[in-house]
Parts: sequence; structure tokens; C-alpha cells
Amino acid sequence: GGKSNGTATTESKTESPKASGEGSFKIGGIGPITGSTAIYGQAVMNGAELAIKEINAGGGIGGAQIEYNFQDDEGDTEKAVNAYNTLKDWGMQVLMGTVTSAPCIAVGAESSNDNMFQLTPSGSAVDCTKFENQFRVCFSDPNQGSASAQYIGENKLATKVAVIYDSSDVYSTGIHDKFISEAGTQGVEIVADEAFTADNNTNFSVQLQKAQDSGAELVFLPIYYSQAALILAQAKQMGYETSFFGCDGLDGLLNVENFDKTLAENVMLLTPFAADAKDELTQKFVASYKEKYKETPNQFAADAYDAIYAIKAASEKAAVTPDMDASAICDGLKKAMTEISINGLTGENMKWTADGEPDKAPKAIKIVNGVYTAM
Amino acid sequence: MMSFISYFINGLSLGSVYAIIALGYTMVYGIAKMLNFAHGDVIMIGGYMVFTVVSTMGLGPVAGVLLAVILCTVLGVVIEGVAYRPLRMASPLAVLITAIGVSYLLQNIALLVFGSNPKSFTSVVTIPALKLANGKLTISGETIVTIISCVVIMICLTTFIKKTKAGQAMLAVSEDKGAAQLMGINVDGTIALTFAIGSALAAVAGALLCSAYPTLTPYTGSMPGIKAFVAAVFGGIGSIPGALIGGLLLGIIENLSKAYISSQLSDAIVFGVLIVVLLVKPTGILGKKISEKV
Amino acid sequence: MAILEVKDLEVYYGVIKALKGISFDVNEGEIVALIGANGAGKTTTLHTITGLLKSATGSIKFDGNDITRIRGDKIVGMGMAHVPEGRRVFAALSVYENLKLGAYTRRDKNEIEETLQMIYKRFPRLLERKNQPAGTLSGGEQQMLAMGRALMSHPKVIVLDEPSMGLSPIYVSEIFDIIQEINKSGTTVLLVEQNAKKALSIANRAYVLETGDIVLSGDAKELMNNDSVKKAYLSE
Amino acid sequence: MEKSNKTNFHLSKTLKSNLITYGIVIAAFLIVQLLINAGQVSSLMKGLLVPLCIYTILAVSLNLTVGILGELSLGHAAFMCVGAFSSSLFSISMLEAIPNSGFRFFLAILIGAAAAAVAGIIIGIPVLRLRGDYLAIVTLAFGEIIKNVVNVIFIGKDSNGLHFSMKNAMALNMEKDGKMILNGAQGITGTPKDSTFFIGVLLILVTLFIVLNLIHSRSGRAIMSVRDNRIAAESIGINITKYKLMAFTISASLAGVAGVLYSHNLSSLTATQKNFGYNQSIMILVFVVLGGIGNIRGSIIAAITLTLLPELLRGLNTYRMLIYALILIFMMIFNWSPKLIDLRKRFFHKNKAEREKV
Amino acid sequence: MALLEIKNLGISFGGLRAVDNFSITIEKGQLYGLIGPNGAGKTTMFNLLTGVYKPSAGTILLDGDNITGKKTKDINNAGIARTFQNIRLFKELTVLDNVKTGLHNRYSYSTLTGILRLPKYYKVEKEMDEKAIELLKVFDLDKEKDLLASNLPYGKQRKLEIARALATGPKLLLLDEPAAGMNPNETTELMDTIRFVRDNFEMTILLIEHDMKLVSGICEKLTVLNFGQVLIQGNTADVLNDPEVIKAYLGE
Ligand SMILES: Nc1ncnc2c1ncn2[C@@H]1O[C@H](COP(=O)(O)OP(=O)(O)OP(=O)(O)O)[C@@H](O)[C@H]1O
Ligand SMILES: Nc1ncnc2c1ncn2[C@@H]1O[C@H](COP(=O)(O)OP(=O)(O)OP(=O)(O)O)[C@@H](O)[C@H]1O
Ligand SMILES: [Mg+2]
Ligand SMILES: [Mg+2]
Repeated sequence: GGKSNGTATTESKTESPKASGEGSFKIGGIGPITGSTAIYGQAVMNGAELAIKEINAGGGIGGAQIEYNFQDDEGDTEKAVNAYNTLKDWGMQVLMGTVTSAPCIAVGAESSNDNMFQLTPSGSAVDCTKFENQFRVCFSDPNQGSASAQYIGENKLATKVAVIYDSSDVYSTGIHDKFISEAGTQGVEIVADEAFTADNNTNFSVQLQKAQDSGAELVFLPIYYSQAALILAQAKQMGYETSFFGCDGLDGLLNVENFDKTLAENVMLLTPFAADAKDELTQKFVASYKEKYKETPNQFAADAYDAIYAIKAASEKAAVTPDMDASAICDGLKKAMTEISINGLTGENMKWTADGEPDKAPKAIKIVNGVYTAM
Repeated sequence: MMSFISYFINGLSLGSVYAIIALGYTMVYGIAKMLNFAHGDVIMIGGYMVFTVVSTMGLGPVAGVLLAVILCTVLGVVIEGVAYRPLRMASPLAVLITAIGVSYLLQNIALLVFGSNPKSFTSVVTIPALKLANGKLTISGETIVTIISCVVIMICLTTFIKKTKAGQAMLAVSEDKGAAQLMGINVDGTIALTFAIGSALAAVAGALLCSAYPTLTPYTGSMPGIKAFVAAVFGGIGSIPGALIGGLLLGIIENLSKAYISSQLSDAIVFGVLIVVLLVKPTGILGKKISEKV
Repeated sequence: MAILEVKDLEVYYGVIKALKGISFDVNEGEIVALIGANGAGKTTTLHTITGLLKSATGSIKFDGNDITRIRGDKIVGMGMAHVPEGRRVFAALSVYENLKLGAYTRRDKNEIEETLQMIYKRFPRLLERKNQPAGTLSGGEQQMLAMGRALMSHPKVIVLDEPSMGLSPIYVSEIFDIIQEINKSGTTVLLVEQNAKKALSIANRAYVLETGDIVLSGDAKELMNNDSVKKAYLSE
Repeated sequence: MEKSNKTNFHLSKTLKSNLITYGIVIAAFLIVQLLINAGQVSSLMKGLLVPLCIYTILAVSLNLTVGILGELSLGHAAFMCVGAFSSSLFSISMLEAIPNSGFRFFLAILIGAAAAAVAGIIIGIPVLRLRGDYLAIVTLAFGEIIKNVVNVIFIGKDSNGLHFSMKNAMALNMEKDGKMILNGAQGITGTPKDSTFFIGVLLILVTLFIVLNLIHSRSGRAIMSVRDNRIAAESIGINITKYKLMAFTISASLAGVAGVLYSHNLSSLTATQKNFGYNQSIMILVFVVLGGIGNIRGSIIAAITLTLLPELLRGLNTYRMLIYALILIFMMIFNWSPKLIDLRKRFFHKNKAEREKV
Repeated sequence: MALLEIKNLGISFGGLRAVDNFSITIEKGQLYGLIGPNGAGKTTMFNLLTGVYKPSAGTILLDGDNITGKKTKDINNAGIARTFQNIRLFKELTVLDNVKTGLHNRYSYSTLTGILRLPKYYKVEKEMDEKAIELLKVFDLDKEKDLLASNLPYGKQRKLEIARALATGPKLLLLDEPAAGMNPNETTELMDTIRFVRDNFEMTILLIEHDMKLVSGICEKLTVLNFGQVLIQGNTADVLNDPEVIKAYLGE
């Protein structure tokens, strides 16, 4: 099972009680660990925890240990604000979150007000980095949308493309909108543009049929892997053979328990992270994640892992200390973020701009023989 | 034309899944007179049971479905006995809210036991798909099995209620529990039996739902549960053939409106049609007119 | 021999004490009437005997068995039938289905059929309307159905809660004839009636209930001549 | 003489009960304010103050439909949704035109209430012909429709004025300087944070004032008579449709007010299953039923308890919602089981009797 | 002119002709009885008269106005009020509020006045209270005015239903088996009350009843229904001695 064993949210590690406040950094996390989006929140919670364990074991941030507290927001804006306030009461100094976009925007209004440093691993909507205390690890949606369109166009993957997206999801619509507007300039024709909603996300027969009827050479799936797994299965069922292309949301596809990997053969995705990547960092991360949480990490876990290391790097750069208050730390980190460069799971030489966006290269990956291979 | 038929057939597949869930819903509603909002979650538990038996333990699909039926039946009876029975004589709304509590409970148990990651479900159906018109149209094995199961279940249930003593007892209990007791009917036993049957059906529905749309999360049951509830109302809640017709219609309307009107608004359209149907026929397609003697 | 024995029965509705410890018995083969004003607790007594209500204290014995804590449906299975106040027919079911449910505890198909025919003979209106939903019957027709349904179980003891309510005069006499007849054929009767005069005229013994207490009891004919009974229940 | 005294007593009894209800709200407000001034209130609690007001208003307003009118509605959150979006649209587009935030918020509340009332009438006219569970399912359906439709509306503003589409953001064809106001499923961001605890409490009091005074008036009796016996109500000349619609609309418009508070408390507004879907509608219904159908004070207490509960359970982390579900089931059985009710009644009765003896 | 004039009224349920070719004329101030065997169609007649069912044939004139096929509430406003064979009270309202609800259309203030508690609210509510208590006193229910209707014993519930019907200020009062479930003493009391109502409220009353003591005691005229059709109409004594009536209805 993918459950946490609870340590993630309880306050202190095995450190002595005086560690809290004075001697250690308090990093808070927010995301859905119950409710229908729990899968993303749990991955972030775990990925960050793993990073924190490593850092603490290695001596912490500039010698100070990290205390970690992750709060559930059920994927809801209101609950996210509650979670934020709970963390504030706990004494949070840095916020790693939230996981999903709408809550991230709501919490952003609070955190900017408090001048609390906020680094979201996966909040990809444009407004998630609206304020200057906000940064993110993942790509923004428009960024992924235009990158996908460019990649398809430049590599001449297809000229006729169908899109299937989740119109009730901020992430999916964000990529979709940009992709559509960018496609034209890349010489890519959108022949079918089909939506589904969160309430209606198991039956894709109509959308696939339309894609097929439109003669699309490629189906673009700016969605999460749980729905993508179903789309692939249903396409197979109806005998529709085409190529599929997705973004970072598709990562995790191969790790769906009991998933028939042959369905995903030749699926392409533009993602900064792939659990099967051969580099040492990824392999180590995947191995320890698997050991601890009994499942393969997806890109949410990787984003969170990187987020924690980015906080570490920035903190050390700014030379902030645990006895500073959140606002002072924020001032330091805001500046330091634009000065650091880290090698993470989701990119090498990741840098940040002052408007909070990461600067890293997406990797195009293709699933061949059931494993990710760089294209 | 070809694509229309194809949309239609896919709608039929979807509808048959709604129908099989609606049968269990309508059964429990018709007899126990309660909206069992936890029904969808019993379906989800059934799905996980099949998954565990088939994919984790490696037994055959028949064993999986059988064990799921047993587990869900027990679960249904336990839920009824522990959560609903103490509220037997209370307002139906109190039971409805308790059912919501049970629904949350089942979802969160599943979340803790099975995790939030979706599982890919191996179909329990082994019949090959039916290919028509030179392979241009396919009716999947799941659809065929689901529709046949629906019809068989519908016939069995109808006969059971019409012809057996237990069935008659159910009707009596649904009308007036006190008077039913005065006939010598064991009211608690009859309601427990109703839940047992409803939950067994939920297990079958779970297996077929997950076979047709092969993914499984702790929330798999909730939306189909609501849709099937709508289907049951559509057909006339409490009416067993109504559940079948309601389910099929719902699936077909949903798919056709997705295809021809808007894929984002298909739910809104389905609900819109439901409203129109109920305004024309306030008790659903096959629902009995409730005439109150003054 | 007492087939039904009630001892110190106390029943509450929430905090309202509706029965304040009543005791009475019914001998096998008797007709016993229970009379009393509105709200005296007659219906409550009958409900408690057939298990629709549970008593706080006291005991009820039926046919030698203690049934105080026994489930209502089992009591019916032991041979007790109840024509409830307000008739409580199964409104959506047909007259025929209602009658069939009356025989729920019986097994022998032929015997059931026999009783059914007997009831149709008694109440030809029910035969005429056998497929009509019971809820659309007129008040009196429903009363007949409630009576017929109770008789379908072929009970040892039948408890009747105002069986003549809503019946036309001709049927009132008819119903009292029927009560006497089933009594003759061996069924013990416990009867609650507003029509005290009629009730006392066919009963062997009677109890008078006042606000949850039995205040008088004795031979029916004697009670009929009791002044206070006359004044309270038999005014002409 | 004695009789008329009794009449006064009767009136004053409901009056007393109402005053207690108002008193509880005001006292709660004052205590919280004192604690805040003394710095005794945690950020979590401070953040929860406005939501508590929102859910209280929702519960009280739904109680009007469920408890007083006697109709089961599973779409209450949809009216909240209408109130939230209409008022947010207003506030965002008037951000510059009306710089006075107090006045702007006042207008926003009126607009939210009015929009929700209109939705209430539009939905109520067809729906209220249905009965019981059929009505419930149709309100649920309407709720889902509203939520779905909100998710496909795109509104943008540029130098040429407002643009509107139901397809996607590109279809708006806006100039370069265009700004999205309502962006489909991505909703509205940047609603001014005008909701305060004080305004929330004020609105609770207004809601209570409307609902309680309605109940104890001629129209209120008519509404309750329809609930208790429709046929009898008709037979004494009561216009059933009118009173049903009246109760439904007032209830909807108060939910709209709650929606205004909601959208002006968070800077991002999206219509999801969680906040405006049937899940939320059912949650509000849970408050009403747990607090006692028709019991206004109970609604308030239940709304507050059940909103605080999951926050208090945060320490339990992944087990949080599991425990919450168990507590909910337990509370329902405890509050509603006829056996337990009897037991409680008798227990208190006994105690009271003993106290009186002494 | 007659207060109520019904001509050739009819309705069927499926194949059953529940009321057929029914005509009756009732003068102002009369106390009129409608009797007949069970299932003869008496209650159905009341339902036709009050708009619960729509007649398939015939006309109903009240005070010269054609009210055939009108809605229940409009018929009540036109001046017909009724009670029900199976009691229909507003169970969760107090006894007093049951009657005040009956007064609904006779005392008026707007909903807004009610919510804002304008002076008019207090004035009208006070008038309503007084009027309602006056009515309750007639039925000796004033002491129970603050009880919930459902907590009244059966006999008092019947009386409350009559009080509520009277509160609407009808010209014609329809009572469906008012004495059902009452003991002889209570029935006698009820007879006095009905007479009192007729005299003091200048009411016209049409009642259905199986209790012959009540029927012969207070009804001036009778119509006997049998199988949906009028068997005989006339003065009470004459009708009750009619051999056909004895055979079909009274027995002995
Ligand atoms: N469900 C109930 N809840 C509360 N009190 C009740 C309930 N049922 C009956 N009572 C009260 O219990 C007492 C006895 O009622 P019961 O119905 O047994 O009287 P009864 O003798 O049958 O009267 P009737 O002649 O009116 O049928 C009455 O005071 C009545 O108000
Ligand atoms: N809605 C209906 N559907 C079918 N049959 C009906 C309906 N309503 C009444 N009937 C039938 O019409 C006949 C007349 O019923 P009604 O209730 O008017 O009788 P009644 O004269 O009032 O009898 P009682 O004295 O028993 O109350 C009955 O035989 C009844 O079964
Ligand atoms: Mg009684
Ligand atoms: Mg009648």
C-alpha cells in the first residue's frame, strides 16, 4: 500500500526536544492525502520526507536539523488555508506546497501576506507563483503546453493532432489552452479537441472515437496517468492504433499496479522526471523510495524531493539560521533562490528566475519495451 | 451512420454498467426505503476484493467474484446491523446521513489498506468481443456479460419478489414495518436479507464495472454510484425493470450527448434530461404513481 | 385456563407513562373486552401484547410461554393475530396480496386457500376488489380487509382494536357476528371497542381502563349494569 | 384575563428561545474577539472564523428547506456556487470603479443573494412539483448542472469591453491587453479578501433574524402546514406552490450570501465537487440532520462542531477522515436512535424529578 | 336560492363508477346527512366537491357560482371547508397554530411585514390569537392550545380538525365521519357541538356518518348513496324508515 506510516506529519524526529524552534528548521508541507486527489499529495509528502531524512542524516541545513510537518488539504482551497494556518501555529518557517493549483493560489494569498517563503513542488497554474515569495519546481502549464507543441512540430511527429484533456482540471486546461494556441505556429493542425471532466473520467469511448474519425496521427494527452492508463486500455479495446504524447502528468503510468505495460508501448512524454532513468541520482531515489513506501515514485515525489533540496541550497546560500523568523528567512531565500543552481531529479542545473519559474530542460521520453527511453 | 452506431453501442456498454449498479440501489431503496449512499463504496470494496484475489493472489476470476460476493454480502449485513438498524424507527434522513458516514468510512478504509494509487484491473470477463460490420463495430465481452447479467438478475429479482414468501415479506416491510411484523414477518431479518442481496449485487457490479473501465481507486464507486442512483430514479425508483431501462438509457444519452453536443457538458445534459423526464412523469419511466387516498 | 396472562405491565412513550402496571388475563375460548375512554391506553396494551411496543416492566404470558421479551413476529407465529387501530393495510399491494400476507406464518397451501375462500364469503366486497390496491379502498372496505387479513393466520388468539370503526350499521352487526363465530370455532378474542354496549353484549368478561390503570373488571353482563360504567360508556 | 396572560407567555416563550439563539451568537462573537485581542487565538482558529460563519449560514438556510418546508434538497451548494461566482465577478470587475471595499462588499452581498434567489426561483418552479426523494434527486441534478456550466464559462475583459464564451479561453478573441476574469474550470483568481469575522457574524444574525421571524409568522405557519399535510393545507385554502417557492427561494438566497462570504475569503475560486458539488450539499445536510431537523440552534451547533472536528483531528493525519467518519456515524446514532432518545429522556426526567424533590 | 346545488356529478376509477349521476340541493343553514354502505362513494363525493378529484361529469354550484373542476384551495376560498375520514392535522404544529393556519386567508399581512416585525404583524397576530382561541373554546380545546396536535387524543383531534375547517370561514362545512372512534358520551357531546356551530356560525353542514344515533339525532335531511348512486333523498325520519335503506344499509 501507498500509505504513509504517519511519521511524516508528527512533529519532531527522534531529535531531542530542544531541537525544535531554536536549533532546527521547521518546514511545512500541504497537499491532499485523503480524498480523490490523495495520490498526488501522498507522493509529495513521501518524496519530501525522504529528502529531509537524507539531509538530516547528512547533518541538516548548515548544521541545523529539519523538522517536517505535512498537513492534509483534501485538494480543497478552504482546507488548504486551514492547513496553512495549522502549520503557522506549529511554527513553520518555510512552506513546501501546496500540491495542487487552486489551493496553491489560495494559500499564496496568505503566505505572501505573511511573507512566508513558499515553494510548490507541483502547483503548475500561472498564478501559483504570482507573489514574489512563491517559487515552483515543476514547469508551469503554459510552459508545458508550448513546449509540447514545439516538440511535436519541430520533430515532425505529426501534423494532425487530437487532444483529450480534463476540462475540470486546472493543470490539464492550462496545458491544453497553451498547446492549442501554440500548435498553429508549429504547423500542427488540431483535428479533434475533446474534453472530459472529473465526474466523468472512466469512459473515453467517444473521445477516442472522435480522435480516430478525425484521422489524427497523434493524440495529445495533457492529463494525469491514472486517466491515461484507462485511455490506453480503451483505445486498445476499440482497436485504435495511434501514437500518444503527454506531459509530466503521464509519468507514473508504468507503475500503476497491475498495468499491462504493452498498452503504453511507444507512448511519448515530455517530462523532467522518469523513474526508470538510468542516472545515479534517480536510481538511488527510486530505490530508497521503493524500500520505504513500497511503491515506485512518480514525478510528484520527485518534485517534492527536489523542492526540499532547493530549500536546502537556498538556505545555505542565504545563510539563514533556524532562529530567524519566517519573514526574515523568506527575504533571504527569495534572493538566494535566483542565485542557486542544483542538480535534481527533475533537471540538471536547475535555476530559478525572480518570478518563481524554474529554468530546466524537459526530457522527451518514449516507452519502449516497457521502459522509459530517452528520445 | 457507422459512428452513430458505434457511439450507441458504447453507450449501451456504459448503460449496462449503470444498470447493474442501479439494480442493487433500487432493491435496497425499494424495500428498506433508504437512499443507501454507501452502495457505491460497497461496489468499490467488491472491486478491491476481486483485484486482490485475481491479481495479487493469482486465483481465477470466478473465485474472485465469488469471494467478493461473499465479502460484500457480509459487509452489507454488518453495515446494516451496526449502523442502520439502531435508526430503524428514526427519520429516513437520519439513516441517509449515517449512510454518508459509512460511505466516508469505507473510502478511508480502502485508502489506508490499498493506498491512493490506482490499480489496473484485470477483466474478469474472458469472452471475446463481438465484431460486427467487418470489424468496424465491436461489442466488448464485458458489455455482453454485463447486459446478460443485468437481464438475468432482473428476472431473478422480479421472480424472487413476486413468487417467494421472502419476497412478499420484503414488500410488506417496505410498506409498513409494524403491520409486517403483525403478519409474523421478521422485519430485521427481512431488511438484513435485502441488504445481503443488494450488497451481493454490488460485488457483481464492482467486478463488471472495473472490468469495463479497468481502474480501481478508493473513490471508484462514488461517481458511478451517484449516476446509478440517477438511473434508478430515471427508471422509477423501486422498480426493478425500471433500473435496467434507466441505466441503459442513461448510458446511451450520456454517450450520445458527449458525441454530438459537448463532452464537457454531457453530465449536465444527462441531468437535464432526467429533470425533464421527471417533470413529465414525476415517478420515473416505470415508477408507480403514488396515489394517496384522501 | 388462561391463554393470555398480563402482569404489572408498565409502558412508556418517552417519559409519558401510558400503562401504569396493569394486570389481567384471558382464558382460552373467551371473549374479553377492554373498554375505556380516548387515550386510556387500550391500543397501547394491545401493541405491547403483540410486540409492537416493549414494556418497561411486567410480564406477558401466552399459551404458557413468557413472551415479554420475544420478538413480535415470533409471537404472531405462536398463534396471535392483531387487527390494528387505523387498519394499516399494505396500501400499494392488492387486496389479494394483503390477504396472502396474513397467512405468512402458515405453510399448508390447501388450508390457506380454504381460509381465503371463507373470508371472501364473509366479505364479498373483498373478492370483488381482490386486485385493487388496498390503499384506494374506502375506509370501511379497508377495515374489512384488516379483519380478513388477521383471520388468514388462523390464530389461537385474536386481538381486535376497534374493529367496527368506520363500518356501516349493517356491517357493524356483521362484524360482531363474525367475532362470535370465530370465537365459537375456538379462537380466543381480546376486543377493544368504543361501542362498549355491543362489546359487552358479546363478551364473557371485561376490563375497564382509565388513564393507564384497570379500574374495574368482571363479568361483562354485570359490568353492563354497573352504574359508573353505564354513565361513562353506555350513555344513550 | 388568565387566558390572555397565557397568550403572552406563549409568545414570550418563542421570543425567549429566539433571544437565546441570538445571544449565543453574539456571546460567541464577543468571546472570540476578546481572545483575539488577548492574543489567545491560533492562526488556525482565526482562519476558521469566516468558514464557521459560512457553514452556519448554510446550515440555517438549508434547515429552512429541509426542516421547515419539509423538502429534501441535495443541491444547496449550487446556490452557494451562484452567490460565490456572481459576487466575485462583480467585485473583480468593480475593483477600480468602487474603491471603497466596504461598500463594494455590501453590493456584492446583495448581488450574490439576488443571483442565488433567481436561481432558486428558476429551479424551484419546476422542481417543487415533485415529491420526496424525487425532489431530492432533481435538486442534486440541478446542483451538478450549475457546477458543470460554471466550469465552461469563460469571461474576459479587454479594451473592447467584456467577452464571453462557453468553449474556451481562446474563443474570447481578446486583445493583447485582455485579462481573464472567469477562466472556465480554472475559475476566478484575485477576488478581494473582504470577508471578515465581524461581517460573517452580522450575516449570521441577519440570517437568523429572517429565518426565525419567518417561521413565527403567518407565512411560516403556511409553510409548515404544507410540510405537515399537503392535502389538508390545500383544503384550508393555502397556496402550496407560493409558499413552497417562497421558502425555497429565501433558503437559496441565504445560501448565496454564504457563497459571497466564501468567495471573498479565498483568493482562488473554482467550482469543484468538494466545494460546490453534491459532496458539499450533503455535508450541509449533515449539519441540518445532526443538529436536528427543524432545530435552528442545533444546526448552528452541528455546523460549528463538524467544521472544527476534522481540523481538531489533524494530528491523526491519514487516519483523520476515518476517525471523522466513525465519529459522524456514532453521533448520528447517538442523536437519533429512538432507543437512546428514550433512555436520555427518561434519565433527564428522573434527574429533574429528583432535583424537584430536593 | 340553494347554497349548494350539484347536478349529475360522476367519476370513475378504472372501470368502477364510484359516483354516478349524483344530484343534491342543500339550503342555507341545513344540517344534511350523507349516508350509505361502505364503499358507496361518500368520501369520493367530498373529494369531488373539494377539488381533490376532478369530476368526469356534472356541475357543482355554490351560492350560484360554478365551482366545478376548480382547485382545492380556490374551492376553500369560495367557501367550502372539510374534515377528513382519516384525520389530517398539522401534527408538528400546536393546537393553536393549527387553527391560526385555518385563519390564513382571513387575516393578512405580507411576508416582509412578518420578517421585519412591523407593528402590523403584532396587531394582526393578536387578532388571530383571539379569534383562534374563541374557536378553540367552542370545542373545549383552549386548555390544550400549546400542545402539539399529534399529542392530542383521538377524539380531540377530530374536534380540532373541525375547528380548523371553521377557521377558514366557510359557508359550507363538510364532515367525514366526525364521530368515528368516539365513545357514546363523546358522540353526544359532539352532536351538541355540531348543533352549536350550525346555530352560532350560521353554518350549513353536510356530514357523512355511520353512527345512527348522531345521524338521526341532528340531521334534518338525508341522502343515501349506494353503489355510487342516490338511493333516496328526503327527511331523516322518512329515509331511515325506508325499507330499501334498511335492507341495504341499516340491517335488522
Ligand atoms: N406514539 C406516542 N407517543 C406519545 N404518546 C402516545 C403515543 N401513543 C399514545 N400515546 C399516549 O398514550 C396514552 C394511551 O394511548 P392509547 O393510544 O393506548 O389510547 P387508547 O385507549 O387506545 O385511545 P383511543 O380510544 O383514542 O384509541 C394517550 O395519552 C396517548 O396520548
Ligand atoms: N383512487 C381510487 N382508485 C380506485 N378506487 C377507488 C379510489 N377511491 C375510491 N375508490 C373506490 O370507490 C368506492 C367509493 O369509495 P369511498 O371512499 O367514496 O367510499 P365511502 O362511501 O366513503 O365508504 P366508507 O363508508 O367505507 O368510507 C370504493 O369502492 C373504493 O374502493
Ligand atoms: Mg386506540
Ligand atoms: Mg368514506
